[in-house]
Amino acid sequence: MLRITKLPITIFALFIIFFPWIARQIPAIDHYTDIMVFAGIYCLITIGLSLLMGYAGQISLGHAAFYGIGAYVSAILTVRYGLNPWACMCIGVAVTAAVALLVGAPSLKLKGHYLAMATLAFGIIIFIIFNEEIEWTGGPDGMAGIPGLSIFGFELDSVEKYFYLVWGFVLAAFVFTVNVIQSGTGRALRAIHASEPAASAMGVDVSRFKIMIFVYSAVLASLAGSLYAHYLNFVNPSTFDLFFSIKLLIMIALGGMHNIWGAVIGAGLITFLSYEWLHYFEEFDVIVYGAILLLVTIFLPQGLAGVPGIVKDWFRS
Amino acid sequence: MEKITLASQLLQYLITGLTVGSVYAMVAVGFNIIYNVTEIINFAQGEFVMLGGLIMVFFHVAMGLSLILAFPATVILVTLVGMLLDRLAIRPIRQPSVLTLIIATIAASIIIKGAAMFIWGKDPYDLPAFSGRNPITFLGAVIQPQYLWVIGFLVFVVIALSIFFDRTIIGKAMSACADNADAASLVGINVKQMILLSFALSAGIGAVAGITMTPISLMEYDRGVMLAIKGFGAAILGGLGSFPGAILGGLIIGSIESFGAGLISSGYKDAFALLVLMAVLFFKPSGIFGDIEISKIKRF
Amino acid sequence: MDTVREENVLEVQKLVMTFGGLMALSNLNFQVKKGSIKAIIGPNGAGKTTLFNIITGSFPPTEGTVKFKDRSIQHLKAHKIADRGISRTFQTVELFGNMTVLENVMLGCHTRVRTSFMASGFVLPQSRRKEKRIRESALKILKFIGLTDKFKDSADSLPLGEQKLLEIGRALASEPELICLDEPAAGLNETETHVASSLIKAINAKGITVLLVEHDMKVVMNISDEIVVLNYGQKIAEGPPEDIRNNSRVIEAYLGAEA
Amino acid sequence: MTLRRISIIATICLFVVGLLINPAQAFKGTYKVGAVFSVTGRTSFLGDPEKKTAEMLAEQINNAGGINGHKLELIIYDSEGDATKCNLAVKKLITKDKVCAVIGPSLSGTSMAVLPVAEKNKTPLISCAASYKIVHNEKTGKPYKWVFKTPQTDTMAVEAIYSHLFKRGLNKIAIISVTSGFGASGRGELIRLAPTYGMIIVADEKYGPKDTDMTAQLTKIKGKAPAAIVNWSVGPTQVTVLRNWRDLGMSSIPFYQSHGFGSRKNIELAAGAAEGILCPLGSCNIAGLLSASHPQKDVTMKYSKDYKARYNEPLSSFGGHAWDALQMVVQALSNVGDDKAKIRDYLENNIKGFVGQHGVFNYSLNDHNGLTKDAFNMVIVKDGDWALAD
Repeated sequence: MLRITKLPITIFALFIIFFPWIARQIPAIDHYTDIMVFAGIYCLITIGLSLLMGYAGQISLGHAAFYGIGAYVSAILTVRYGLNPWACMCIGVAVTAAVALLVGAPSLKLKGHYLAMATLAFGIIIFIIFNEEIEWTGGPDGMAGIPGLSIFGFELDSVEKYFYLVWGFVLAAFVFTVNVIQSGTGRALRAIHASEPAASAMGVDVSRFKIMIFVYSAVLASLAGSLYAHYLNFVNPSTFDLFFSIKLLIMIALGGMHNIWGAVIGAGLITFLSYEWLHYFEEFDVIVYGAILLLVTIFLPQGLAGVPGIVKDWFRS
Repeated sequence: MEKITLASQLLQYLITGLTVGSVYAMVAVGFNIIYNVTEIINFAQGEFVMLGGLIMVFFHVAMGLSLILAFPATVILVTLVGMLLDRLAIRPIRQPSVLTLIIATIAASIIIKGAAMFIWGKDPYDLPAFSGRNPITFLGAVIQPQYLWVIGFLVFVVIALSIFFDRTIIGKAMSACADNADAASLVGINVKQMILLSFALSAGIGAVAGITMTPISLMEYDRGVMLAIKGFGAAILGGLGSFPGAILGGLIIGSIESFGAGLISSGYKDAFALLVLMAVLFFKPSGIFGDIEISKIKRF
Repeated sequence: MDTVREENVLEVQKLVMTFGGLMALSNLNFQVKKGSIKAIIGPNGAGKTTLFNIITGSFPPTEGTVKFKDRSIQHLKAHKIADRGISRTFQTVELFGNMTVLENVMLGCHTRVRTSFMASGFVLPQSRRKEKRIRESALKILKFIGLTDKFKDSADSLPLGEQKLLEIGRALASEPELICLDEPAAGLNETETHVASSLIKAINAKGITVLLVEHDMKVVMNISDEIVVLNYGQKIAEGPPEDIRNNSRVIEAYLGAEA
Repeated sequence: MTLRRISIIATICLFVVGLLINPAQAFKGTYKVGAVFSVTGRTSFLGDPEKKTAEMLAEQINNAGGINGHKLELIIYDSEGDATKCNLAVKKLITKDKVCAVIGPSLSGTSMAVLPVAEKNKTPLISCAASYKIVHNEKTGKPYKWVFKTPQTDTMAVEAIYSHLFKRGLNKIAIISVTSGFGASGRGELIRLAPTYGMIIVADEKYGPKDTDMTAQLTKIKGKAPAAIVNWSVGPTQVTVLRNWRDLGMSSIPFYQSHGFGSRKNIELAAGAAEGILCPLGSCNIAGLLSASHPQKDVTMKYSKDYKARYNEPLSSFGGHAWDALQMVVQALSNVGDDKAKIRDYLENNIKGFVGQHGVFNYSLNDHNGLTKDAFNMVIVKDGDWALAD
């Protein structure tokens, strides 16, 4: 029931490859490529989060922090020490993995509300650190002058080039994650979600798996953060606040938690809603988010990714 | 201006901490009432506090209702909002799991916040202090009369709740639901009504917290989130479900913030409280008063 | 090789378990012979499930040791004990309802065949080969427990009898030396009970030691080689079925409990 | 709130009607100018008056026949105070809408986030945010080529406050600031400039932008017995600080607010606690108080009158930053047309003695802000209103 077939992935990849070209043909949407860059960055985070929340059943309200750590490590090391951006990205991943391990090991022993609180508190503490350590992070004003990325001297200086870079990362992460889901690891994760005692009685090291997935999702968030920092050439703390963690939750819930496609759909949809389609509602767009989240929770517990299944069932009966 | 002594400073931190902590404690008690009956953590709890403050401003300042009338009117209105929350956001959920319920209450809190912004705008509002603003000096520390109102109302809420749960039939019925919902429904208790009641009750308590804190710190539409986090922290610190724990947790978090800001670093004020909370979670996950096995039997 | 010691696959020595002052097990001793079927019976609240939980590592005992193949295991976590070769089922069925019948059994193979996170993410050939092997052996087990034609169904959708069988099948998939069955016949009708009993016998015939907790006396008397009777956390009798049937203390305990 | 809505709808209707009645106004072509403000979100108190001001000006200019016969088309996007959104909006303005210059954003953070975009696309940008970092490239020590800004920097506000303190002979001060971009930047300047004015900072306290109580921080300050307190924040927290300050019986210590205090609403909310508070304000806040000979008297009076008439709400000083930015672009457009590079050069070389709402601007190669500390007037709250402090 959870087989993820190759065909949709191929269609998805083709869509990504041709997207900038299509956007260029239609003047009304030619800036969509730019928005898609951010959609891709968020997608990278939600893919990991979907594995953590949907498959392994562990809640996290602190992933904005990992996103921020990635971004700030990239920013600080390039701006203050002049390191190579790619090296910074790797260091960011290492730092994030270490932090995730440190926080995850004790946190993931907790369940339900306690885990939610621990990750929430962690996220806020990291946010405060971004604000307070002015000498390192530039404080609330943020840090400017972060260099862009280049590959072998080829500068990724246009929106389209960066688009392909980001979505290349997304596709790689997506395929990797799908493989994990369809392997013994994925099975073990779903087993943990269904019944921890039974999973451990079958020899699944529950806490090790939970921590592993927590670290994996944190690493993806960190990569996304680095990509963000090098694209915008600027970071400031408010990008990584609590509301961003909640927005990630909205993305996943809207897309559908139990399906990896949900992560992609949710991230894409919410990005376009917030950067383009909800301007009409001005600041009241938060009400729209709230309403989406509530309606989806009540009427569409499987999220948008569950709609095809519902339609199929409906036709069958 | 004469320098105040360290002892007076410490006393001042304590007074401030206890006042702020009382508000957190009331939020935490609200969390627990709902949690005990339903095992739901209502992330919209902070919004009740915000609504309490703003609706009170509307009744008392804008409509000119006297304090005696505006106070109950506000509490009743917020209570209704609490009941609506249960009926519209919680009860319709078909597959309740911890995760979906957390998401649903977060969604509700976003909607309530947005609605408040729509009605009141983003400006903060002021409420006159209940009994003037002439500070009382006590051993070199300054106490605003309103501080006493806040702490006083916490005490009142505690006493009223313990009478409610121990002496009244409805209160006992609610406790029964909390201990074993199936058994309760077997003996004829309407569990759904008890859940509704728990939302009403905790919304009412939130309103009281909001009304009493507004004269000190003003009130605007987006206060709820931070209050909810602190209140939730207090509830967890004390042990989810334990009322004495909630009060102690609230007062501890308030005091850590106040002493942390005064003695160590004001920038990291919020971080201190959360760090202590995380430490407690990591080393004694059931909280100060909580016990995973018997947490649900805890009462006043 | 010490053949005398080798005979006992499991040894429980001086086991004590208290919950907040409540004594659930006190000074319990018994052994399980290799290749035998041993049943633990006793009235409700006698401490049977607690004993199971300790043996399979859900929580450590307050005092005492549990030895599996001569090595203490009472301090090990559940998944480590599973690695050592003890597998179990649960009193209230704990299947992975979100997975298919086949996947449930495949998960049971977890202790034997493992793929690393990275290997599975990059679909290395070794991980693909392992996956294929797991699938094949899971299908064999489904055939053994008679659920082959339902391999695609969701585990939740099975009737209770088949869920119980599936849980046993899942436990078998780890190729254990000792399998602990917690009330395998509870809630089953007569035919289902019969199927379950013969399955347990078939398992035993493969050389797997069986430890079971069961209320259905017919099943117990029918299949077990030896029986331990618990009451209020204490062993009141031990021996072959015919001895237990006539033991006065056992009769008293049961009558006292059920009167 | 609803009043604002109604007024927006009314103006839109009026505008539409106006277009219908007078469709024959012939323009030679349009000059496109982009704008990004935080019109909504937490910092809407900045962006909202900026947007209103810019719209009002554009309308006035077009009604008067445009710029040399060219219609001024103002395209405004809302950044919501979010760096990512702001970055997207500016890119959209430059690449899709093809504007010749951008005014805004409203915040230092969002401005920093779009600097590289303006530089890369060679488009002049006049920021409406305070931080000096916007027009100061730390690597070269010079301004960024394409970026200008209109608001006084925190440096100037700090200098105005320190000069005033110095004049009064107060030098032992306590600073307290909010942990937002505005507060952090002001705090940095307060600390940096203290030695220059002989100030000794005895306490350096902070609070969060959503904090509800600063009693602990003020108690600590009280313990240090400073001669004056300087608070740096915007929004509701600066009122809460004041109320706590009064509640703790610290009224005898002079209290200075930053230039963020420039709204009468704050005086009201302080419920009497604001009496005697000092703060530096730009001229447009206090147009009525300026002497007739003050160079900015006329422009500020006109702006303040027009704004009140148009929007039926009191003027906020932040709108003045947008006024200054847009008027400079308009002046450049009328002199050199809509070539981006020419506009930039014009701004750098020809904005001399430009009389704006917040001061008299003189841009140059090394100064893309063009103001001095004289752009601030020290103001005191007296009887619930502003008065010039001596």
